Amino acid sequence: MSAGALLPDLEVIRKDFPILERTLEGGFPLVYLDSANTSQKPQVVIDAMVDHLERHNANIARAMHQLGAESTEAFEGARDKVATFLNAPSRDEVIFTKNASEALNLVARTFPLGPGDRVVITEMEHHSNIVPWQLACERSGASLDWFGIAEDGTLDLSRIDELLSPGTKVVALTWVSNMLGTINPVAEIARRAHEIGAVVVLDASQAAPHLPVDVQAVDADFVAFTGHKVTGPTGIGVLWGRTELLNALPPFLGGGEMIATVSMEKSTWAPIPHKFEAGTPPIVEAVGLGAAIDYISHVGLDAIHAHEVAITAHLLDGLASVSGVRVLGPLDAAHRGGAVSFELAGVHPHDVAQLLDSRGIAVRAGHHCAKPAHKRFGVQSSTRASSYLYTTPAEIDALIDGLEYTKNYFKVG
Amino acid sequence: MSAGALLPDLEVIRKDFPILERTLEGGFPLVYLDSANTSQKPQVVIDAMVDHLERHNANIARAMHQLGAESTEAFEGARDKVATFLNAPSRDEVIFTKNASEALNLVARTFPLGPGDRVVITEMEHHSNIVPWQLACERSGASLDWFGIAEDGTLDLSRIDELLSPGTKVVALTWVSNMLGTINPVAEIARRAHEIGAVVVLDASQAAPHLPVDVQAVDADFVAFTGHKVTGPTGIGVLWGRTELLNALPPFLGGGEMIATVSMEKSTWAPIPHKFEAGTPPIVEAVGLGAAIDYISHVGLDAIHAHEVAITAHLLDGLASVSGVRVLGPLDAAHRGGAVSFELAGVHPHDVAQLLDSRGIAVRAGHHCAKPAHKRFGVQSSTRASSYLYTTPAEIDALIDGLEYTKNYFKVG
Amino acid sequence: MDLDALYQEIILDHYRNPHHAGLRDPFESEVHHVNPTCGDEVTLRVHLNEDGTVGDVSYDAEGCSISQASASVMTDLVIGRPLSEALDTHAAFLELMQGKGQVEPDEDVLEDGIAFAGVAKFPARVKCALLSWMAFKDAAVQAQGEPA
Amino acid sequence: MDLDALYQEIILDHYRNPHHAGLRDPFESEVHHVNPTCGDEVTLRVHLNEDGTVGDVSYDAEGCSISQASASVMTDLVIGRPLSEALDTHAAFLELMQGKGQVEPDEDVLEDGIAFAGVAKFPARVKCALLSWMAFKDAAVQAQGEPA
Ligand SMILES: Cc1ncc(COP(=O)(O)O)c(C=O)c1O
Ligand SMILES: Cc1ncc(COP(=O)(O)O)c(C=O)c1O
Repeated sequence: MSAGALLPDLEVIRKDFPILERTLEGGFPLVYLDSANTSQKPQVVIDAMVDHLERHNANIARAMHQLGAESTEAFEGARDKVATFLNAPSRDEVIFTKNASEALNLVARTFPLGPGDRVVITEMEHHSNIVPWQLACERSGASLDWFGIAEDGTLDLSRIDELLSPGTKVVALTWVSNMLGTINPVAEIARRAHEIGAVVVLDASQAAPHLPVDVQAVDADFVAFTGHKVTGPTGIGVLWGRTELLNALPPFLGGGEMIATVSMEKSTWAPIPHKFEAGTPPIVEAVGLGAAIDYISHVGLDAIHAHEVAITAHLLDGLASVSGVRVLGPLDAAHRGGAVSFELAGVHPHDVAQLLDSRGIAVRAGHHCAKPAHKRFGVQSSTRASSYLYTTPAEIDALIDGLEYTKNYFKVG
Repeated sequence: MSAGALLPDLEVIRKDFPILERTLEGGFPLVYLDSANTSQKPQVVIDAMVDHLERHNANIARAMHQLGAESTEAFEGARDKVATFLNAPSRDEVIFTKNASEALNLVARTFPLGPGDRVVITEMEHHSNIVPWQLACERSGASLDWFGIAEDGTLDLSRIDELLSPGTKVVALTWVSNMLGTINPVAEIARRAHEIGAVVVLDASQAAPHLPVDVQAVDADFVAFTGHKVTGPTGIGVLWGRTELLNALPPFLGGGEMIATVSMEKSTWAPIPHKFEAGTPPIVEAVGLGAAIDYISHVGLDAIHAHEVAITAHLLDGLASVSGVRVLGPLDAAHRGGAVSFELAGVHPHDVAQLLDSRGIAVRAGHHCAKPAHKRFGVQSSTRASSYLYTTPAEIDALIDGLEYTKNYFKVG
Repeated sequence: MDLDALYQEIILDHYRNPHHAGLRDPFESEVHHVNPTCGDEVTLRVHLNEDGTVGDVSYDAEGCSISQASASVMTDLVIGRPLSEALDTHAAFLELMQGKGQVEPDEDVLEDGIAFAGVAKFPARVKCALLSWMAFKDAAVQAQGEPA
Repeated sequence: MDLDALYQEIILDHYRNPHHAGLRDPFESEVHHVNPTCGDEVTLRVHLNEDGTVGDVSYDAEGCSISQASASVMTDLVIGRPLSEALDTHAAFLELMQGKGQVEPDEDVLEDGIAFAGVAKFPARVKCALLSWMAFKDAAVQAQGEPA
């Protein structure tokens, strides 16, 4: 896949993110290695939101005064940006939700399923792409099955013929694993799924920050991602879906602007995307997301991915130098994402994270909302370091030093 | 009810809202009379959000580093503020949603209903408190019935014995109408509903900005409101519910942090409020909402309501002076909210709004997401002026002048 | 704000005295379109002649001056014309409305419709102007599928 | 950051050599508690004697140093005590943990538990320290309802 190369103007990019100037307790500078959890925000995103709130705030669509027109243009302009970002055939296929979880629930709640139907997911899904399907199967009588994980952290495709066989109506999987970093062969799975008439739902929450996401190139049917991981604000997510599929789904939430007409007896629905956007949407959040997409597109997703590969290679090398570390997931930086989960023998992940935190290094400890994948590797929790376009090799070095310090503190190894 | 009195420091309050300094096309200063649609934001709310994004941004709960702790404290602190604002018996009863519409859908989707059960709403509901119940009844086989509207815009209680009779499981109604301005006798209806064992769902979207909302005083079971109407940001709403009811409801959206444990075969749920907060919640939005609640609480809800009464009285007087105007809704400012919808004979509401907009005056024209209430009064749409704590009598005068100008332009009356 | 560019005399004239208003027989298709945001509504019927010309377009519309005048102008432009020409006119009007004020209207094609050039600068009103035109296209396509 | 206040020697000792670990018979109630955020888990059994004292508390816990040590200290403090006293100790520990570092612990009541005073200043770790205590309370209440 791509070769690694640090972003040439990394120091300039870091200046775009005000929080990177924070110092923490003890005077340590922030080393933020938790970007797979949520990304930091560049000044342009914050400024776009402030400008909207201070100068253009109004409700959209329903308001037909000048502020309303400005606000509507800003909001719908963000939809155009997302459509371009995803290479969506139509802007009307872009639905704003509150986060990726809502986007996935929207599909799982509304997609028609019944007894005898099968939904296929994977063992490496985030809980947000497991639980909605468990609930959907429980409601509908459909059955749930899944791809396992191979020992090297890649998807175990050995049962593919059985899993992708008639009866399977939905194949829902993550593009990039938030725990293992695995990049899944989504285009190939979509091809196989379409042969048996199943729809493919891609969870692009970890892909959208780092890779060019082209919904047409991978031939997806639905794609979800979340604003706060692509340098945008919380409170906004995206569901993209094919027009004909979205048109066929019943509404999800009722109310506000999702209607064509309402009488006490009966209501009818607005066309997409509005059918799925009940109530006042996340307006200032869409403005922020639009600015975020402009920002990362300007840096370039290819360049961001190359940076991720370079940083991840450096991280994997560093971890390999620490005795007692076991990485969970693929070990070749060129074929994986930037989230790296690992164990440190003799120290619980909470305690690892605590020690690192005492030196200003922010990582995640726990199950990262991927309990089944942890169970697959026989662990209850892990420590995860994850990078983004502002991460430097020196920050990775600080982490590696911090792990040695941790081992000393707990007198292991 | 309350006597009107303008806020004594109105000019100081206006300075808190940066957008009020905007001038619009033609050099007109902004006269914002669309606050029932969305409120403007004070600088403190914007600053709190900026500070969070620039200095404390991290995901919550799951992140156990210093930024994560700061972010979690800010988010959970906002929950405490909302609990106090509502006089909720427990902070765990406060669930953050994306808006009021989602809050109402959450209840309508999860509350157990079946054939033979009845849901009672009113003809003056916002679509967000109609459509979710229509969908719930369609799914469950329950029936839907409603209180009508009397000629003076108050709730028609003549059928109360029939409506609130055994079989009725849910009574869902708005505290204050967003179209008519009517304040409903919610405590009395709750009392009657509880006699027959029904639960009461209050849509406080228009009440929360203007009145002290005490969930215990009115003895509600569920209460919904929305952040962007109480000087907070978009992207956040609140559902409050009684602990025992919330505990009994099944989950709504699945994923992220709403679980106790997940395996591929089966999942179990976290305790409230987390059970209903799937995925990354609206973090910076909660911070903004917390600041907003601090702000309006500092001014005082009683003082804000008195201001609303004074402004509304002035507005109703002004409208009475314009021939051809017909107000839809109660005419006594002391017993109504601040949203005033009206017709102007011979000019369509769109054209009224357009003419006013050309003079910098922002009002709403349309059905205000209350089609049934419009139908009740034999109109398809109306013009609505609505005030908030920053509204001045001079702005009302500008509106009245604008209406005379409109009549001249279209050569009516 | 240039109100007079929006409310051209021609528009106000059509608004006060709409042409071809009311629902009439015969017709092959009837549609009902709404503008969900503001609630403007139109019920519209199309009658096609055997020779492929538009025999009649009749309608019952509720809405603002722009949407009412637009319906009136539209019927003037399409009734009696070959359907293909009428649809070309529809396309030209759509282009004008979506042009954000940058498109120069062709008076030979749009006649009174050029008065709506100013509406294109008011994004919130574009939907009003398009309501009946969209309904016409929808109904015409349906009518083509029906035996005359 | 005062790591040594968090990781007191007493805590690390209990972590390395947890007291009363493992699941044992007899017991009247067994509960399973998780910290949903990080996945720490404890399965815990309570056996009450006929005289109302806590006969045994046995557990199988997976978690960080703080949660493991806390389970160990808790068993030391409650086993052999009258249940009402044990629940008072629970209340005292809860107060200490929720006190944000402002509560002065009473060594007579909490014994080794006072080592957790430092944990109260680390909000993210409070849940770890409380996991087994909450499980104990839950199980004890259930056991009371059962015939011994
Ligand atoms: C009475 C009422 N209920 C519900 C809503 C819906 O609020 P939101 O659009 O924020 O979901 C509104 C406002 O739009 C309202 O006025
Ligand atoms: C792979 C994956 N899917 C889904 C989600 C859920 O995103 P959100 O919490 O914004 O709904 C996340 C992140 O938490 C993720 O990493």
